[in-house]
Amino acid sequence: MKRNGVFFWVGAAVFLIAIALMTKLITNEYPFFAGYVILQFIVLAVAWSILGGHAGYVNFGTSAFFGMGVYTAVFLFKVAGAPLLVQIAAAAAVGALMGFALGLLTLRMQGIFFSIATIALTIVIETSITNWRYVGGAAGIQLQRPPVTWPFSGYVQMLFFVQAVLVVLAVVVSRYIQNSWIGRGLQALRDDELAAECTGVPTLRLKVLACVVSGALMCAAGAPAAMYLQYADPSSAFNLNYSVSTLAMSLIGGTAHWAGPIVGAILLGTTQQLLTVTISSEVNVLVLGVMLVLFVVAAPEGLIGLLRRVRDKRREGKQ
Amino acid sequence: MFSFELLLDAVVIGVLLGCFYAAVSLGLSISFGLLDVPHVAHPAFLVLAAYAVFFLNEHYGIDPLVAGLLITPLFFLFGLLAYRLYYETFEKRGSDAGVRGIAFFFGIAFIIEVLIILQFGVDQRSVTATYVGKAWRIGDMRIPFRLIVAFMVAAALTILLTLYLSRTFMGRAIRAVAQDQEALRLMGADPIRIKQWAFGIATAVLGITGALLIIVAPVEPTLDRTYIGRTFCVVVMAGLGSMSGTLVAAIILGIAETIVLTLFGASWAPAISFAMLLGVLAVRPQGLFGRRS
Amino acid sequence: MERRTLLGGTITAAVLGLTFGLTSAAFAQQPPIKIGMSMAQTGGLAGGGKASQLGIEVWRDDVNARGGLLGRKVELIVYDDKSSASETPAIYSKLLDVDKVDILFAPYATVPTAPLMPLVKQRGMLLMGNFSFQVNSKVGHDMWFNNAPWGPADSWASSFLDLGQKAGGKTIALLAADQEFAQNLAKTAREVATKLGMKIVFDQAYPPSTVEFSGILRALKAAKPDIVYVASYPPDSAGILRGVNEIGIGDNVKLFGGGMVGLQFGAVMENLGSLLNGVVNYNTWLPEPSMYHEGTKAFFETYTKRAVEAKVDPLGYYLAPYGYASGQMIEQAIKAVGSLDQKALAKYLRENTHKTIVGPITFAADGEWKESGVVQAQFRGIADKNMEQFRSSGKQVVLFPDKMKSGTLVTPFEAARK
Amino acid sequence: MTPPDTSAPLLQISGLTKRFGGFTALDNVSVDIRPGERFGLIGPNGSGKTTLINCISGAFRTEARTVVFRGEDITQLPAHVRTRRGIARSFQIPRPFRSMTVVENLMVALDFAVATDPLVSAAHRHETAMSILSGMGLASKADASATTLSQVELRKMELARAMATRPKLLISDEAMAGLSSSEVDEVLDLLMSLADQDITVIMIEHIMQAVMRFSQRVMCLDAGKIIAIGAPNEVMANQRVQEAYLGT
Repeated sequence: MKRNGVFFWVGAAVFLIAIALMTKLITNEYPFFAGYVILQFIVLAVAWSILGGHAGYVNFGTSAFFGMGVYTAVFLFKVAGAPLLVQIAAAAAVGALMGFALGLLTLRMQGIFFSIATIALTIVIETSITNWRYVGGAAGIQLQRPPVTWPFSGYVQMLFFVQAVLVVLAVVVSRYIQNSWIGRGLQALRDDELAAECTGVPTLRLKVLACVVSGALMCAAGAPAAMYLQYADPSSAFNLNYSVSTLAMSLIGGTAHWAGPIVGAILLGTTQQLLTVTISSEVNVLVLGVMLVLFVVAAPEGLIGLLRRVRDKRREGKQ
Repeated sequence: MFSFELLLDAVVIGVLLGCFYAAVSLGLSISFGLLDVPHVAHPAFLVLAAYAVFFLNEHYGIDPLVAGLLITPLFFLFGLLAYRLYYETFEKRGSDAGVRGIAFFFGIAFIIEVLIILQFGVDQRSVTATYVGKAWRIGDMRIPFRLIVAFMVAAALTILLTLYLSRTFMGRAIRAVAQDQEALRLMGADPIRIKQWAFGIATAVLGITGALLIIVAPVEPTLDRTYIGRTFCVVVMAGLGSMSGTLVAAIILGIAETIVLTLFGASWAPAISFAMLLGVLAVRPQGLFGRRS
Repeated sequence: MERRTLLGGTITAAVLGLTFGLTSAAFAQQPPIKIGMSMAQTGGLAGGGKASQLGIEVWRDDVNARGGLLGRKVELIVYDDKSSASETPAIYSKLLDVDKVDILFAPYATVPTAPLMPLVKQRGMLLMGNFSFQVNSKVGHDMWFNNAPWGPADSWASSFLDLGQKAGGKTIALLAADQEFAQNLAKTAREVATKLGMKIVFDQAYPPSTVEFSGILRALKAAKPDIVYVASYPPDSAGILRGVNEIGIGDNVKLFGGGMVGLQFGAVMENLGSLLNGVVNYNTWLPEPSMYHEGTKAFFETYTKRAVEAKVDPLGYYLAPYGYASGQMIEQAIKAVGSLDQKALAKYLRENTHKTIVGPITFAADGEWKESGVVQAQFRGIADKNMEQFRSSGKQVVLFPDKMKSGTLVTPFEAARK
Repeated sequence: MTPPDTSAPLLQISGLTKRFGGFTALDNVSVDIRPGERFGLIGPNGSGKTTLINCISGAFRTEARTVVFRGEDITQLPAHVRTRRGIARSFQIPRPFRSMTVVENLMVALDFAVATDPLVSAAHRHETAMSILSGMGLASKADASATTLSQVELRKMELARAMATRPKLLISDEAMAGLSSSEVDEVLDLLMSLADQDITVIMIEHIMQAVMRFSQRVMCLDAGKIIAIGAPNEVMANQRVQEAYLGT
């Protein structure tokens, strides 16, 4: 465990340093644009898995959290020209509040009912934003970035780095949860909520905690998108695509380990970015569909599950 | 703007629209409500049926309702096949089919969308029939024939399915399988075969309701996405697996939507129906006419 | 151990994923002139996007047949933006930084265009817009040129409301989809109506997923307006016209239509058939004699042939000729300037009048057309299920602007429907 | 919190009634359980035994002061707090945490139910779990997945998990159902040994020999009412008890 811990922190530091170096060394902006999107999906998938993987509550409302993150940023920017970090922090707070409300829903709803409730929640929130003229309503709103701050050479580079920090933050949180008593408690309640409760697990409190953490991270991941696009409209910000892609990434990577969603997000996110600039047609959607079907049928535990199975087999072979 | 006539009008239109919602949700009420299959591809199947009807109408001039009936046996077989695939990959392997089942059906839905685009292009399509585009006058009120057709089909389907599920041996077996698979196995029936049959029926119903879909409004390949929320909303609000409940819940939804659309801020309409769903889920998780306590 | 390798893998994969595009640019050969754009191939805008793209492709083939530009071949690089705003920044960055395109065309419609305005401005690139609406008003990019004939922001609504006022209309009802384009139209209509002293008796935004319009139309009818201004999208346009046909709209109504998107697309028009009669709607190009210019006829001959194979709009009046015109303008600018210098090209485009198949185009300072080229036309004598009828003149009578007028308004609306 | 007087009852049920819709599952049930007692609970199917347990352990809520544990009204407490106060249970149909190994199942209890002392390291908790498992004869299965256990092992693991919460009161819900007679004896011995460790045990059981051998006192429920309570022999001899059993 300890050695793993050292490796993890070294790895995280190396990752951030590499990202920081990239923003200095690479002059071509495209890697930052495309990379930003992939990083954003890593945060979403990791955050989703805290609730969906550990606790087994399938949240279809990723787009609701993402969109609220976008619009929190839009609102703060419009009302006070708030800087990026304030936008993200505020979005996290809003996400935590939404997560808290969602957590209370788990009191009465489980399984597919919970999922359907999250769809309903998404539509209610999207409609409310659509009707809110101050942030542009259905017509959308154009924003103009403030000048970039030192030490970054461009705003996109800065957003890229900020999103990478969010990735590390999300992974640290997710890893901590998995390895701590919280993770064990969530796993127990996913397996059997009544048995968990009767073994002393405060199920409601843990579920609310998972919802709050997951929601805060998803909202935070959405906040920089306002400055990334410099434009926001409800149908793009609350796009069903965020919910489905996040779910697909988590499942393809596997939710049994914190690294699963990362692997899934990188794989699917990179594939989608690549397809956008290669095949670039409706076949794009087809690939997502086929990948989803193939993975849930052939690798039900995701890539992480496949790796584990291979490893176990090899171990058995050695013995 | 408020007037009694408008309210009455909204209620009448709402009831008819509700019947349409009921018709497109009935299949899901069986597949999800009774069989617990998280069938998010249900609306995609529905749109597929609508395109099949369009094809028959466009090329052979067949009346859409007749075309809907014609493709029903095909969709029945399609349903048998789809369930078999779902069963082999998920139910047979045991627990935790939920999330992956949903992802599986999302995948299927996307594949169907793309196949439709490749075959028919992205333009919206509609059908011609004598009852499309005309209305029935009662005094000052005019009711589109399309909606009357939807109403009649929904009523007929609800009655037929209710009778089927309560009067026939197979129907009773389907309801039994929803409640207690073990008991059924002890009685010597194969629950898998029964569920497969039921899924076949749920999909067959889509043949005729797909025709309704394209009669009521034009269709386009990604239309299924707007219907995911609506159909699940109806089925959950009704309480799982109740056919008459589905009709009533859909009508409530239709009335609420139309009243908001007609008399209050139209742009709030989607929020109203889904806020209602949230309310129902919070107060009565088993739905308005639920079978489970 | 397992964790370390996973994280290591994560980083490698991320870095690999991000740099894959860098290498491909290094192999660029002696170049054709590359024109880059995104265009919706999937999602709600795909129908328009594909037709528009075909128009541009016809121009590319024409110009290449004439020997290209500056002695170089013209090549198009097109990516799918999925009709969404969130895809275009990355795509245009790829076009600029990896594909190193020489000229940028904007994607079809406002939503995908909006996020790239700041990017393009920052890079100092010329951007040839494609039917977006007032997307440059806040950004103020001086190298933006919209191919769409919208002209000044309010000209659209005022053309329709002028017609209404001349026909004796005093009250107006606004029905608009709760989406970006329709809301912008409704906003200008509100302003213009106030300016003209009209009373707004009904003003509703319906949600994009609306299935049945009977209810809302009844409410509209109850408000007894003289003019009904509708800003809608293709699926709703059909639903609204059906509803109007079924439950009527009242005898007061003198003018119905205005901003209905979809009534320009062949498939939609064919489906609606006789339901279209009487509707006065905006348009960009119609087969009326006054709208033919040099090359227009030849363009449509080629387009019609290729549209069938490509499964796109067989008529293609709305977007395709303007896609071709975008190409023509760039062609003229490059020929005149003799280089691909963006500033020089922009200067030329801003200061000259350009001959295109949709007529002469002159730009105002904000990059929109100096004068609106939007026509308002009334559908007349349309039969059901017949695509070919729309190819002949007289089916859509131009009422506005006066210089292109090919008929007079038939009122009231109920009478014009027969 | 003052330590409870040993002569005072550990658990007091007074006037407990539980209705589901129109159906009365428990009708005015009152009984006191003394510390260290081995208490048998019998009754035909549907007589309210499991409902009673659910009311004690917190799965169902009841009216105030109907359930008093160690002198405190616990009716308003959620189940996990009751577990921390010292009420543990097993389930009629075993409910293991399927995605975990046997020892991890116990770790859940140690992580959550026992007052967390930050100084007690994870390694120490693991040792505790192992010692409980060896006491149950499950040490060899510690790292096996819970899904691979046999029926009797599952039963034992559930008891072990319950024990890991350090209960004052253990409720065993038909822990012997479906076991062979030698396995019944094994589990029974386990329960007896728990009772020796000063743990009060309420045992629900259909196997009468087991109830007779185990219990110091037996209570019989029928249709939600207590029809007999007292020494095992007396209750078995009670005519209403015999009727209730024969009648079903």
